[in-house]
Amino acid sequence: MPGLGATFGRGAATNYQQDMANSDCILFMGSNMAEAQPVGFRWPMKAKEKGATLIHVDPRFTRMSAVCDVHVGIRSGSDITFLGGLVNYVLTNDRWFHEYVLAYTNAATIIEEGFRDTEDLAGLFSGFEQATDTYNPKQGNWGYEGPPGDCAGDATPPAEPPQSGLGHEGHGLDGGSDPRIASPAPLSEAGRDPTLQHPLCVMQILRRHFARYTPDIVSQVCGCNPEEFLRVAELLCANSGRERTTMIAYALGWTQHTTGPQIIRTAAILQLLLGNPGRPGGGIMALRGHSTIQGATDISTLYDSLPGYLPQPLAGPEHETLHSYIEHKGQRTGYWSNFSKFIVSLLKAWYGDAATQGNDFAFSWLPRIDGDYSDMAYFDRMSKGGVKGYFLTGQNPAGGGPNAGLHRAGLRSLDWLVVLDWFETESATFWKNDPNAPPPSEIKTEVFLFPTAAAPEKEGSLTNTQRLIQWHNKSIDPAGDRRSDAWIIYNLGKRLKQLYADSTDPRDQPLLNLTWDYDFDEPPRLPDGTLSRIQGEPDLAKVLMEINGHRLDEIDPRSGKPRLLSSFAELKDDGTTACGCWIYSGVFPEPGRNRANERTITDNPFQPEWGFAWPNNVRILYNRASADPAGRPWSERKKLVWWDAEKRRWEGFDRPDFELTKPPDYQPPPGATGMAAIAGTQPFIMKTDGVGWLYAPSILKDGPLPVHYEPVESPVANLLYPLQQCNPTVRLFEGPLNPIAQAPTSEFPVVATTFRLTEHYLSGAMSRFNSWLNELQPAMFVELSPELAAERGIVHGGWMTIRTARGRIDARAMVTRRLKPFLIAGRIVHQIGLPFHWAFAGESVGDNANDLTAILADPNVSMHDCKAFACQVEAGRGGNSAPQPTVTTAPWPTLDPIPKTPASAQPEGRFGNGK
Amino acid sequence: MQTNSHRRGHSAEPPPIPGWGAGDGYAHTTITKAPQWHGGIAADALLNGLATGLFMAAAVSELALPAVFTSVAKVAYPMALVLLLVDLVMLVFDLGDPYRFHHMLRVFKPGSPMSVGVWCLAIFSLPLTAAAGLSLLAALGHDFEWARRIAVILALPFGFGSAAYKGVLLSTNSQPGWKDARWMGGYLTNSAILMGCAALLAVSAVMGQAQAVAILRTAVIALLIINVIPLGLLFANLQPTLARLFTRERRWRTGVLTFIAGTLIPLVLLLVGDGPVFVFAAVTSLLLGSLVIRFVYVMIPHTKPSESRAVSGT
Amino acid sequence: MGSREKELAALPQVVDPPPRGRLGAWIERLIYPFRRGKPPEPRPATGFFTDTTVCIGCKACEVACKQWNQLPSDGFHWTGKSYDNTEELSATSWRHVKFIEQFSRESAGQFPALDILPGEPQHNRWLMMSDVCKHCVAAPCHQACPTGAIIYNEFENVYIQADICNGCSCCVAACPFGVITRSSMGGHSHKCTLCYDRQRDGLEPACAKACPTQSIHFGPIDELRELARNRVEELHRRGMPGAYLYGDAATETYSELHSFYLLIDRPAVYGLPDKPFNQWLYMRGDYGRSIAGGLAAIAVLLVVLFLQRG
Amino acid sequence: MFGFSLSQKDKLSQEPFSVETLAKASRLRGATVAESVCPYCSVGCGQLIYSKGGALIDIEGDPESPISGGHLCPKGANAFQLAVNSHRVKNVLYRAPYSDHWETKTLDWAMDQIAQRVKSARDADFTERDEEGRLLNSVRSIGTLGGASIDNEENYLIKKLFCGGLGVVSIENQARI
Repeated sequence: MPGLGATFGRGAATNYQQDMANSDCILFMGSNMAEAQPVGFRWPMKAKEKGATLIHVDPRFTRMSAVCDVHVGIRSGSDITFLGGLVNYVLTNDRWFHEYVLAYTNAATIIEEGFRDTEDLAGLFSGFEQATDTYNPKQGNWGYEGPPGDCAGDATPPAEPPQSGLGHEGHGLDGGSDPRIASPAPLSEAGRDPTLQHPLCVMQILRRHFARYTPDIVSQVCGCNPEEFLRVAELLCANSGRERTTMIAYALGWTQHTTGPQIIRTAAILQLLLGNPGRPGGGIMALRGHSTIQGATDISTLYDSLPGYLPQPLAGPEHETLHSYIEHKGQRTGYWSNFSKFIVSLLKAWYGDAATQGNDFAFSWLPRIDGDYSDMAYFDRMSKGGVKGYFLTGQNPAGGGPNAGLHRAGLRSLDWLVVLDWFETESATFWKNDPNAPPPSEIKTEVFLFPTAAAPEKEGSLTNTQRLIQWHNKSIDPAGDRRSDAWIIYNLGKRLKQLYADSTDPRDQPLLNLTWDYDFDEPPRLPDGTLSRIQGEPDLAKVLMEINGHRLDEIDPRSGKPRLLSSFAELKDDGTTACGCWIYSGVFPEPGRNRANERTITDNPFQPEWGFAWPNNVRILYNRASADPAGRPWSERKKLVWWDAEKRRWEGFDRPDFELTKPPDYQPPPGATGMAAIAGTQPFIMKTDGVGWLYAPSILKDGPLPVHYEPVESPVANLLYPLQQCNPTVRLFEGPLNPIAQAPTSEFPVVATTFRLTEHYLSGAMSRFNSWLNELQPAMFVELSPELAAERGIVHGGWMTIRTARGRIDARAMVTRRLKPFLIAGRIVHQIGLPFHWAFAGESVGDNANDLTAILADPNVSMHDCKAFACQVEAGRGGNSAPQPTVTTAPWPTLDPIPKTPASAQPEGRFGNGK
Repeated sequence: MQTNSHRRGHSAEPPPIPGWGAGDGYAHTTITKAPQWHGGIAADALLNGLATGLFMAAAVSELALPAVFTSVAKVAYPMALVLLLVDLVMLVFDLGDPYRFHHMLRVFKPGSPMSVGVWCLAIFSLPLTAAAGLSLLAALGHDFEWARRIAVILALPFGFGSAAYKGVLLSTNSQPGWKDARWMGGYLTNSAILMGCAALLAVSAVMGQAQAVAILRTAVIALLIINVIPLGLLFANLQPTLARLFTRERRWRTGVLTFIAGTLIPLVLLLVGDGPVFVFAAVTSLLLGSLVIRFVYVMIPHTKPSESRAVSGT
Repeated sequence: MGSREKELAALPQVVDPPPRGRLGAWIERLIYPFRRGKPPEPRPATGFFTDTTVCIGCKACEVACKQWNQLPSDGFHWTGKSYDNTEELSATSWRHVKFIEQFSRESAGQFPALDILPGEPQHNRWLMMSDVCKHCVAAPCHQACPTGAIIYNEFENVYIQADICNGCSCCVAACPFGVITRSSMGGHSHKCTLCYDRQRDGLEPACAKACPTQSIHFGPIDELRELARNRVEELHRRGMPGAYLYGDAATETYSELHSFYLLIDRPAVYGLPDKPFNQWLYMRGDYGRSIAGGLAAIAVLLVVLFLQRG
Repeated sequence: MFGFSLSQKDKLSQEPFSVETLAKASRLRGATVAESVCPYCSVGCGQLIYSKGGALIDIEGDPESPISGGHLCPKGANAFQLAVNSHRVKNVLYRAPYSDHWETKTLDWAMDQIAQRVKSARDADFTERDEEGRLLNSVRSIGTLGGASIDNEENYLIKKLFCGGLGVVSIENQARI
């Protein structure tokens, strides 16, 4: 999330799962790790064994709360208040890590005159433009005081947000993608006040900004009581400092809010103040939902970002030419000063010889963004009939999309739809199985359902939640016409190239010149030595090599092909290097050495030879901060990397995330650029000023500091800023299919949140066709407190109806004390929890929680808010036509005897089989 | 039979389920699993007793008073054999996999009442068959009296064992009620002899063996009274479980009716007269009562405790 | 190729003899139960130790068990009993994760108690426990089995030989923990095999291997007991006085279990008998009463016979 | 004879082992094993995939993985049923406009059809510059949405073909959702 990017430089988990075992205290918030990532949760359990304290702050008492030491229930959507309260506690009680904060954050930096905080403007920052509901940081004087950075002084009209260069979990490319945002000057040049007394220095702004978040207000907004809050605050402070570290772990309970990035920002600020980032058992653990969410954002199948978090060029003069694009997107200082190398190498990787100095490396061939093409915006467009064709590659919006009803309406209004999937999911059968849709005879959409290969039937790499790239090998051939997604995309590309073969139209040149040769050199074999039966499968190792990058001007004698890059340090911007995704450089450093597929166990606890973590196989980001400014570990107990005075280089258990030979006492000369501008005491090398940002002068579109706004749909008024109910920059998608109950109403007085069950996966496409999982959680249900149940006459186990502005669903009532009413500003507010796994296709079907949710987008990454919305509940069924299973249950995966295996070794559970 | 049959498919309109938040979790759920033995086993228990009882009654009587009982015994043995075969067939088809009935003979396990029973029955059936066959031969005029005597003597201990194991099988286990039924064995074996004598009495009556009838009538009356003792003790064993499972009314009704049918009526009838009609009525009533007792007993673990106690409210 | 898992692939797999003719198969069927070889050499006794205090109720053990043994799904039935939709151990569910919600009524609508220090348990608890066959050292099911289908294998695990069982259900009636049932598919009794086939090849049982938080420990029973007792002391030190072991040692009425548990509430709450009792302690007496009842009747008969002797 | 003690030690070989029991062994012997990664969540647990004669026979955790140490969650443990599943589609299914049923089609036909669809949509809607004269070179009438469980290389190919090759702008992923 940009929340992390804006603060630390990279929008990725700072630490890795195994490191959680080294924490002295872990705060889980917006995460239900034990249920969503059970195997990852073994590391926190190890920490607990060693005496660490596990804290769970969550609206629901979950299976994780059950094993945590402390559980504090707070109302969904009040996270910033709780965290803000912690920040305030740390500041007012002087519990912050002075040396760390002074050296490694921008606490001392002075902000421009004229900046106005939400304190001064009743919930708005300076620079708000009513007309567009967006901020103009330039007008708002968000920047650092002192000479502005290179990219300043841009005065193009506000483009339609968001063109965040961040992707969902992107790098914090300073200067963001909003051309109006100035990139701050290096710290060396910006004004500083090491005494932290200057009224406009970040520390003072911070103190003023968070002064409101008192334990009392926290209690009133969150619904926990002050003692609970203070206990958490005390635990965090007591477990931070030189000797101890605290980690904060979050997941979609934070991201799926209209203030998601800002929630994460608040946590990041808290961690910087406590001095935890970059240290063992510290930092912020972002827990992703899926096997390669991280990879999908790194490689970026996101409309606004090219591989490696390079922003997709925008429509308009500033991105018309490569030069001006680099001018606007690149940076003068910090690691992003290498921007030109990344983009040129990408263009070379895509267009090969057709990309030359002469034609700007074919930069003009890249499509420009002239609006919001994010998933929700596009489906909104689709539902209004603006889209012809669509590809779904293993995605199920008809079941899992926010406001799934709108998503289905979108699919119904397509001309054609291509679905690549294993099962007949909701998105493949919306035209016949949707109980609340018009009959097929009224649905025009042409649907192609391609059966795809399962994981064991194909190879490729996945990037897990800790940026670790792991290769999975192919085990058997897929049966029938099943093919890997790669096969379908690759051969589609080949066919299209044929169709356009004789075109001379310039518009077709990108396709015709696209490098597209991934055929196997010799026919591929399966692990058992037999030849694969599949023809035309692309060699994904070649794709990974392209992603890793080559030196085009050198031939590797071993392969007779251009030499592979050993790291992105080798990249050039003169067209002599090609690289598909610069941050992945080093994953395939030499022929036949796929580091993602390396599985060597060493005695190094970081296991650096198991898979490859970007960047440069670093396992704990910004680990320079694990040593004090002089380069000595803060403490023996928390030793990670240090400056070795003899060897004159950085040493450590982990690979230092820093220039290996830059001494701690290095000070940049005036006017230094690139990495030379980063001092030896500045761990956050992706930042222009090399330090962690307590105050974010750029990147985020809804303010340099986090502010508590209520969710767009909330039964509660904003107690902190009564004049500003919800995020002023939030984007709504008006339309009959997406009504929003904005103002607090009595019509929808109950807070609803969605959640995940261990036994199911997302919309259920990968779990509701599986009888072994279905029997464990066979039906849609809703969790609610006995108090709410009594109030509405709802019976445990009986049916209940849940209504929102979008629609109504029926579900079984799970009346449990694991949910409790909250006392919000003197009045009781009820909350319910809805698992979002069910829909109308599969062995186990049920009403869909996502038929209740809305599409509305946070301004930074177009993220919806499925974690806090308003609803009404009643006893009994609402009379929906209940969906029926679309397939009959298969108790056994198969009853075929295991080949080449005697009866004595056949599975015991296939009763009567072979006996 | 299907272990989880009640859990198949989707329930459209679910019944309200009592909350699960009371904190005592599974404290009110029945832990053990019922063996799914139903009416078949009750009937089997009756047939087993009748067959072995009839044989033993005949054997004991013949050996003690050959002059009076030989002719009756010669009819009783084949009858016992038929009853036993019917019983064995029932046992086999009560198995989950009848084609594996012979696996029972794979081992002999004194610790397993079923194993003991099966072996007793198996061995018992051989001399019994011989005795029955020789009895029929005798009817055809080829009488090998000494041989039949030997067969009968050989069969006696195993016949007794076949009768004695059943109650132990039904009390040496963890089923609610059964596990407390210390006197089940005592009752079953006792009532086996009772039923046997009763059956023999009926046979004698049909054959018009006045002396045999006279003797057996006295014996049956005595046994009817004696049998009340193990029955009473068994009932005492079961009382707590029955109280948990059934309402007071139902317990009384069943109890009284079975006592009347199984003990009083036969007693009265036999005291009143000794004509075949009386005897038959008495024997039928006795068997009926005995069957009901066995049926109730077998059903105990298969009966759900009354809901109000089984669940806990939120 | 480090792990045992990978080494196995290299080992040879024996192959069944070619199928016989119809008659041959029929004869084989008759004599099969009587074929017997030399039992393997005893190995160190193995078992499970389930530490319920670290169970997160994920049910990985249930699925891992069904996957390895290829057990069928039991059908879908939402019970509303917390997250427990498996409900019971059976011929088709050899692992069963139980959920017990314990929330103080005082906390209704208000705030939970606060006098808890880190490390201390929540006042509000959600107990979870993965249940399985107890592999009793003196197992009633083993006692009851008339076919010898239920054996103690070389690991001293209680194992049902599915090729021998003929479905008499005596074991079902005998088990005081309600572990075994007879399947309608095949008609035989089934239960946890403690992954006998995996142990034979030096692998740990599927459930123990899968368990993410290592709530399920597998190993030599002596080591497990030591581990468990240390764990209990540790918990007592951390202010969990309620923690104790269930089934680690024999009682006067029941043998020790080779699958034992660390619990923090009374056994009944977890659906375990508070005081398990082995009925075979009664068997001798039951036979006695049975024989006495019979002899008494015969005695009466004899008396009558002699009295009536003309 | 009917003696019984709660701690009998002579258990073994009390009853005979059956032929099958004596031969008992795991089905993994002689299988082909491949190192893999769980396709579900983001933890990235190592999995070992066993096959025999081209059929999957078992999927379980890779004990060597420093990520998971051989452990799996219920979904990971279910990976076998996810792949070996009678509900999986085996051939290309095609639904004509306004039709109420699937038709089974050949892979080649379907590939050809979608290539045509993409071409005609692109040819019709490709825009070099918008009315303001800003450079676009984009196609806005078709898009892609990927799941976050498909491989990095597949994501790369999608982005490269659709963005770099065809000029499609709406290329999205679960990552946003």
